[in-house]
Amino acid sequence: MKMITAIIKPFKLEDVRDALSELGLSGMTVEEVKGFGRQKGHTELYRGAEYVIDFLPKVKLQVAVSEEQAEAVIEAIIGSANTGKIGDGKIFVSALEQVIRIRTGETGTDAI
Amino acid sequence: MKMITAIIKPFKLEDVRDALSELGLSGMTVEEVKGFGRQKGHTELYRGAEYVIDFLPKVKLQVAVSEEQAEAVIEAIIGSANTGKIGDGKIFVSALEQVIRIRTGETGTDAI
Amino acid sequence: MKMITAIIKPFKLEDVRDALSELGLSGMTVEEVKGFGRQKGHTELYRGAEYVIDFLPKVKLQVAVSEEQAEAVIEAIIGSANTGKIGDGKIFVSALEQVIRIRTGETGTDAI
Amino acid sequence: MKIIRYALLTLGLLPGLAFADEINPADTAWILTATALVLFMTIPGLSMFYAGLVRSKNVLSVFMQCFALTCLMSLLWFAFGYTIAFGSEGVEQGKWIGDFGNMFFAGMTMDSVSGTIPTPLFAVFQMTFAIITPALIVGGFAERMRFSAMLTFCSLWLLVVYAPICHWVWGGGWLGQMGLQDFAGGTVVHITAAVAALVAALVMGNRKGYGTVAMPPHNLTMTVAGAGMLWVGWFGFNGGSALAANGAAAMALLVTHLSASAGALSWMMMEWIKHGKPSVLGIVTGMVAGLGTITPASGSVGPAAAVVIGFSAGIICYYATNLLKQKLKIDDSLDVFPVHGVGGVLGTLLAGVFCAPSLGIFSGNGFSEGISSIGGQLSVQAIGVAATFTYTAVVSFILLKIVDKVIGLRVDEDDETVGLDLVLHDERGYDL
Amino acid sequence: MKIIRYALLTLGLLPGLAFADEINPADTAWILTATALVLFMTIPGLSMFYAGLVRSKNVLSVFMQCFALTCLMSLLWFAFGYTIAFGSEGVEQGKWIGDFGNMFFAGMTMDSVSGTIPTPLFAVFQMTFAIITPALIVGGFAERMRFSAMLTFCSLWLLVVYAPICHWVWGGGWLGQMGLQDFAGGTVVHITAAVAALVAALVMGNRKGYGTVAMPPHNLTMTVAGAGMLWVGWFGFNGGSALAANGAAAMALLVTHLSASAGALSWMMMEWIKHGKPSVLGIVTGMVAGLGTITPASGSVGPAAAVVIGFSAGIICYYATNLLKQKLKIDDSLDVFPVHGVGGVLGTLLAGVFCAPSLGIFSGNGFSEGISSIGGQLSVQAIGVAATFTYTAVVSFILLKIVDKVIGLRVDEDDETVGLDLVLHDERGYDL
Amino acid sequence: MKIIRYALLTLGLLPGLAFADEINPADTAWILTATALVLFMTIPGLSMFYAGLVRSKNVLSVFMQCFALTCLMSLLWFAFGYTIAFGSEGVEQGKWIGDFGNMFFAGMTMDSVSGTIPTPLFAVFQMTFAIITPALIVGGFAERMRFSAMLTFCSLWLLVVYAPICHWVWGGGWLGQMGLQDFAGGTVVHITAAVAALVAALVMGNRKGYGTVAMPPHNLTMTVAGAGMLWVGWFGFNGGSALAANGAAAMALLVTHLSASAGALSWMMMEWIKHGKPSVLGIVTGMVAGLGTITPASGSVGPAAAVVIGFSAGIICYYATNLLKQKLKIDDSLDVFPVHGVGGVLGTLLAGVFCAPSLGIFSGNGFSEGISSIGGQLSVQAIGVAATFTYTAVVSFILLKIVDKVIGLRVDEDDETVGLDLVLHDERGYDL
Ligand SMILES: Nc1ncnc2c1ncn2[C@@H]1O[C@H](COP(=O)(O)OP(=O)(O)O)[C@@H](O)[C@H]1O
Ligand SMILES: Nc1ncnc2c1ncn2[C@@H]1O[C@H](COP(=O)(O)OP(=O)(O)O)[C@@H](O)[C@H]1O
Ligand SMILES: Nc1ncnc2c1ncn2[C@@H]1O[C@H](COP(=O)(O)OP(=O)(O)O)[C@@H](O)[C@H]1O
Repeated sequence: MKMITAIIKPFKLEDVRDALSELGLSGMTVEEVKGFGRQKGHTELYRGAEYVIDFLPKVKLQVAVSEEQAEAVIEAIIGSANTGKIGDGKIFVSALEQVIRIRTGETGTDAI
Repeated sequence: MKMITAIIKPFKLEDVRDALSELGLSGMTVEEVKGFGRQKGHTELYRGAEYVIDFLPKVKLQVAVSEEQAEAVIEAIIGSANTGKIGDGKIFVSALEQVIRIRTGETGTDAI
Repeated sequence: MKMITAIIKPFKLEDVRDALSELGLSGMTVEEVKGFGRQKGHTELYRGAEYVIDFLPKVKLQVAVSEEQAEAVIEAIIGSANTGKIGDGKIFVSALEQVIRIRTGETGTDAI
Repeated sequence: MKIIRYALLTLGLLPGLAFADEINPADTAWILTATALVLFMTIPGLSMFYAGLVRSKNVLSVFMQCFALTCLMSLLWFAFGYTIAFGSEGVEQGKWIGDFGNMFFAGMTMDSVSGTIPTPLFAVFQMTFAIITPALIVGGFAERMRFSAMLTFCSLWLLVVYAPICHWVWGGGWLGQMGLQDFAGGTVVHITAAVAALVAALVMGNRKGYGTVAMPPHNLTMTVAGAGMLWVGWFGFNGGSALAANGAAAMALLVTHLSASAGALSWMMMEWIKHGKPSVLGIVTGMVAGLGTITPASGSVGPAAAVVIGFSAGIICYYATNLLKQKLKIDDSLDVFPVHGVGGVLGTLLAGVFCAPSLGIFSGNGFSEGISSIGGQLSVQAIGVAATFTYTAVVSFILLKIVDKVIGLRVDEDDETVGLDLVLHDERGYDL
Repeated sequence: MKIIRYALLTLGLLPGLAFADEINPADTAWILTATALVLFMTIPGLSMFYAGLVRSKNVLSVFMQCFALTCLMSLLWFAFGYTIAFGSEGVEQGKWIGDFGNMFFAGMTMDSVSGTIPTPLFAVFQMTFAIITPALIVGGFAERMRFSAMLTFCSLWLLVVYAPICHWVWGGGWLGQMGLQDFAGGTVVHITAAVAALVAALVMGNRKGYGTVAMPPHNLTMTVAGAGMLWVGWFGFNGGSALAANGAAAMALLVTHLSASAGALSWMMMEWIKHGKPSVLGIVTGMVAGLGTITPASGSVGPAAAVVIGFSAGIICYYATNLLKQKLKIDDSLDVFPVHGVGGVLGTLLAGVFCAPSLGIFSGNGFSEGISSIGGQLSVQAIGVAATFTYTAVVSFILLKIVDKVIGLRVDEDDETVGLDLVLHDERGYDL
Repeated sequence: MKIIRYALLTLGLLPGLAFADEINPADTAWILTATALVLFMTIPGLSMFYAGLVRSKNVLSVFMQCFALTCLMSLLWFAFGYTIAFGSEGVEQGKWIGDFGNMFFAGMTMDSVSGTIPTPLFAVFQMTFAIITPALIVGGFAERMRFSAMLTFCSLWLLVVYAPICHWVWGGGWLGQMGLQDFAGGTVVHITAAVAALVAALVMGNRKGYGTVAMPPHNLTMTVAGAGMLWVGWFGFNGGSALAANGAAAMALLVTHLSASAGALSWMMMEWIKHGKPSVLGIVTGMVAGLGTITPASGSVGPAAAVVIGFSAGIICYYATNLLKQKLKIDDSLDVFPVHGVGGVLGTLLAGVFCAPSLGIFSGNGFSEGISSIGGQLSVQAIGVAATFTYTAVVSFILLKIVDKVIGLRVDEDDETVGLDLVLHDERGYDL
């Protein structure tokens, strides 16, 4: 199994979720994170004190999938999160050794 | 070493922590996340505008453990986070190549 | 490729970021987390009700790097996040099978 | 007292001609307080009420709009607005606008008297009304309007919509002369603001994603705190409109309170019946409906009628809100029109009913001079509603179109996505 | 003035018989303001104070309870409460309850006079007291009560507990006649509310997890902002209870302020000594203790006595809070009883001491008519405390049991875990 | 009236000698209200304004400082402060400090009269000024001062800086006698607080990381809500300083409002020009500048002059803030000096110009007795500024050094990193 982690623009979350639903994937876990990268931040001014804020609000989305689904999920995320502008984010793929559903104790792809 | 990541119901955090303490594990890292899954969300109504909120507040808990501890930790989490109702969450297990304690530079299981 | 995850003290974030910048790394993702560990928490008192708060605010920082960079990045984090006091945090290293830049579809180290 | 007040207006005496050359210190004490209360309604009251309802990324933009309007409308009122609305002492006031003798408060000293209070006090009390009215409009175009366009539109609007209508009703103009009962601003304040908000919502179009993306309030605790402040401040708004510390002020305060309570509860009841659960946002919205609706009637009616007025306000504004949002799909973002507009119309009409002196426990304080039946009074009230509604709609539309051409009303799409706080003000509301 | 007031009460003159047929505009101006201030205490004051203390998932439920009570108690006061408490003009008032001549404010017009102010003003001023008293109870059953049960219980409670006791003390009833000095509501407001809260906490049981799970306040900034509003509003509560703009009002305001200050500091001092650090929640709680305690005494005592009263309030209520929480483990969730109840008892008794005219710098405004010693006054005060305490405890218990049977007082366990905001109101407080 | 007031002060009549033995109920009504409004400025107003500006980890420490000061300054004012500033009735007041006859308000009863209001009311109204002045200083040393050191310093400061200067200007002392026009506290309040804040910032040093680490406000919604409360409360501050409900109070309220508006807009304009965008924090800071600056002048000038004063305040304080922060790199953390100090100086001087009776539309209420030219008045104003500035600077410096030696002014570095809320108070502001 794979854990697919995507860092995306917050307002794209709905679109990505819809795209994943179409693949029949309804489970995922989402966090609010701050991203640093090539995309420029912004300036804030408070009574003459200027701060350059480099971090940008991003959403981190994690989906555990079976090997077979991985490719399709990645495609779906790219397709739905892409705006063509810098800062669209990244997808990280790593191996998952085990998945367990707490309620039932099911393991492996059954637990996803 | 393994990284054990559990998505649980927020009000179960205390129980899980206690269960892990009993195993002699005191270190862990916790985040507030939003979960999408089979468990139904709720409806919110604001002046005639009804929103279905699918995401649910969950807690994500990460514990780095040695190979030997992994099984016991997983059992402990299942035992303490289980309510038998949908939405109890998942446990994800992945490999950890290295752990380092920043303060001392210790590595491997010593650093956990 | 490696995913390097560091749990550090919040007020060290700036220093760590600077240290990574010096290595030519500008991308990273940051989250606010709560840490439990050896470092003691604090007591809060509300009208005679005393609560021991064990968790401590920490920052979790994730950087995807190529194999070659990994060592230097770890060194840089240790160097900049270290205060010598308990609770300085940990670094976790795990394998990354794939990285994709959403905007361009680039993969591998090109995508970092 | 209300009758005295209408009489004064009819005679063009207030404040055109001071009918007393001595102030009453007790009336002065109360209107000093009432002025503070009405300012309190806008900042922080209304600004918190509104700001809690938008998304977190636009929270400061709403505060900024309310705050900047408070300042700018004050200076415009000082410069031109007041004299357009009320003219100057000793000058016979015309039907349409006041004379220009009080530009920059030129004719006003510490010793000037209007009615029984110092003229500077009358001017600043009225100034707080000239502040909150444009601030109410903010709800119609929230989360998408350019700040500069907002300032420009509201400035023009104050001078060509609010000030003249204020003259018509309270400054000795034609509606007041006709006997329109609008004690504290059902037409002058609520209808004008709400119609402008609706027109603005239509001209500007819906927020990006409206109807598909969830846009829940980001901080209802702020909204409900602001709602409490509005209620408290409204005592100054309606009670102060008696311009004296007397039985009329007391009764205005009492009926205001009862109508707010009834409106809140009837809206809550509607939600409980229709949706199964009552909500905080519902109850406070019903409160505003109850308050807006009693406003024109607060000098005309008694306590039992106030409960009826409030109760019907909660129900009717509830339906109006659902209609606008679910059927017409108009993004009057913070529901200014269905609450203040529908409430203002309803209240102005009901004032014409419940002012009647012979309705038993529902009796009020009597018809305007020269009017002797509910029908007669109602037709005057209807004319007042129709005139202010139509005039505001037409002129607001024209102003918006002009400002759109010259400056552009909306921020661009990407900026709307990022949020107005960062884009327009380089600030964020929260960094907790 | 206080003496005049007690005299009036004793004679059953207020407002049963208007003793003047003309209002005093200055008194009217001040009571108009005081009414706004007392409403301000409940919304937003108390609701913010309380809401900040609960967990984030229940924040709106607290606001909702305070807000809905504000509305519902107002209408009930209008319909029945006022006439139960104060009856109607020209009718000799009985010992136990008022006559029913003022149901739906039937006998009240703009020109009615009570004392030196318009009757509608007296009625709405008293209405704000009838609002805040039930709202105070909310602290006892926070985070677990069903909304419908809450509305039902408080409605019954207003009519069968609050209104009669109000009559006993202020409406010409037996306690007032006996010479009880309770200027602004130590018995009528604080003891009744606090005893009801304690009984509710006992009948309903502790919150799930109480004592094992941490339940820290979710937003102390909200609580301390609300505390400031309470302090400011209390000037209207105590100062307005003079029902006139005179030296008595001024002195009431001054002693109120001093007692609040002293209570806050002595509670802070206790924490500093016992725990090593002073806390924000501690200082504001001490302030409330100081305010609640001076309330009955605010028409009786002078400034130096007020400092003593406030100071002892902070210390005694501090110990009472710890006792209830740590020893008795009663989940009076927001500490209504140890602060308001203990404070109300303490203040009512101390009023009997410090009203004495011959205590040097600690002298007060004198004993009630027919009483000539501290002992004599104290025994009247003790009777007042005992009577209101016992009556409230018994009747509240019965009402709660009835409501529990008919509707059910508590939400179920799972709902308590999820939180009342979502479960009862389909809303969330924050979406930052 | 202002003239009457200055005359009274000059003659040492206020309140040293009561010139009337009967209170005016209307004046009493207004000053009761004004007292509530001024307290409202500090809690919750100023405390929210300030607390929103610090970092989340220090939010409660700021609330705690403002709240504890409110309480402690009140008791000190009661014990010694009032009598140092105003002395006691029937005693000729000296040039430097009042007589000690009113320690613990010993000579004060419900029937005492000062001017046309009850003495207890005058005392508590002035008490609210003695509260807010030290509370303003909090902005200078925010986020790093020890709580105990703060209490000690401010207590000493109230008695040896504020109370004497208050006597000089308002209590019958030398500056008042000389004819200084300071209606509501440009020198007494704003200059003293701001100079103390600047000295404290210099003595204590900058916050750790100042200039390198970003320290943005953690909650601007709180700040802007507090700003609205400050504005509203300021009506009581300046309007109440007339000590009567009359034309002078009305005019003071009006000019206060106009200056706030103008100051807010001119600061906004500066940001728009210099930075390209106007900010919420900018507009509210300009408002405070406008309010602080009009304060001394609010009894002296007319509406047109008020607009000029406010407008220049916004611009000059804007530049002063940038100078202090960017060039001098002084960490007067919440900008007390450049806003209140510069504004206080500016306003006190401009009062000397715009009080002139012959400036056409910019005319004011006349020079002080015995002065007949702008030059003459200006030199008195300049002496007032110089004297209060210098005296405050020197004595504050000495006090701070003493407190630093005895207690230590700053928390240690690690504690500053963790934040004062946890370290000093064992609490957190938010747990959302
Ligand atoms: N090496 C990295 N490790 C972890 N996260 C990264 C890394 N580089 C970028 N990110 C995340 O991806 C986001 C987008 O990256 P950015 O360089 O701004 O644009 P792009 O995705 O178009 O390359 C960042 O805000 C950050 O959250
Ligand atoms: N495929 C997945 N990848 C990542 N997280 C998941 C996935 N499926 C579920 N989750 C997380 O687990 C939580 C519980 O899942 P859900 O389907 O609601 O119930 P259950 O755990 O009983 O199967 C979700 O809220 C989500 O946070
Ligand atoms: N086994 C673990 N798994 C995951 N995170 C851990 C683990 N142990 C510690 N941590 C994280 O590291 C932080 C610091 O750990 P702690 O034991 O306090 O000090 P130190 O880093 O000096 O060993 C903790 O607050 C927690 O966030």
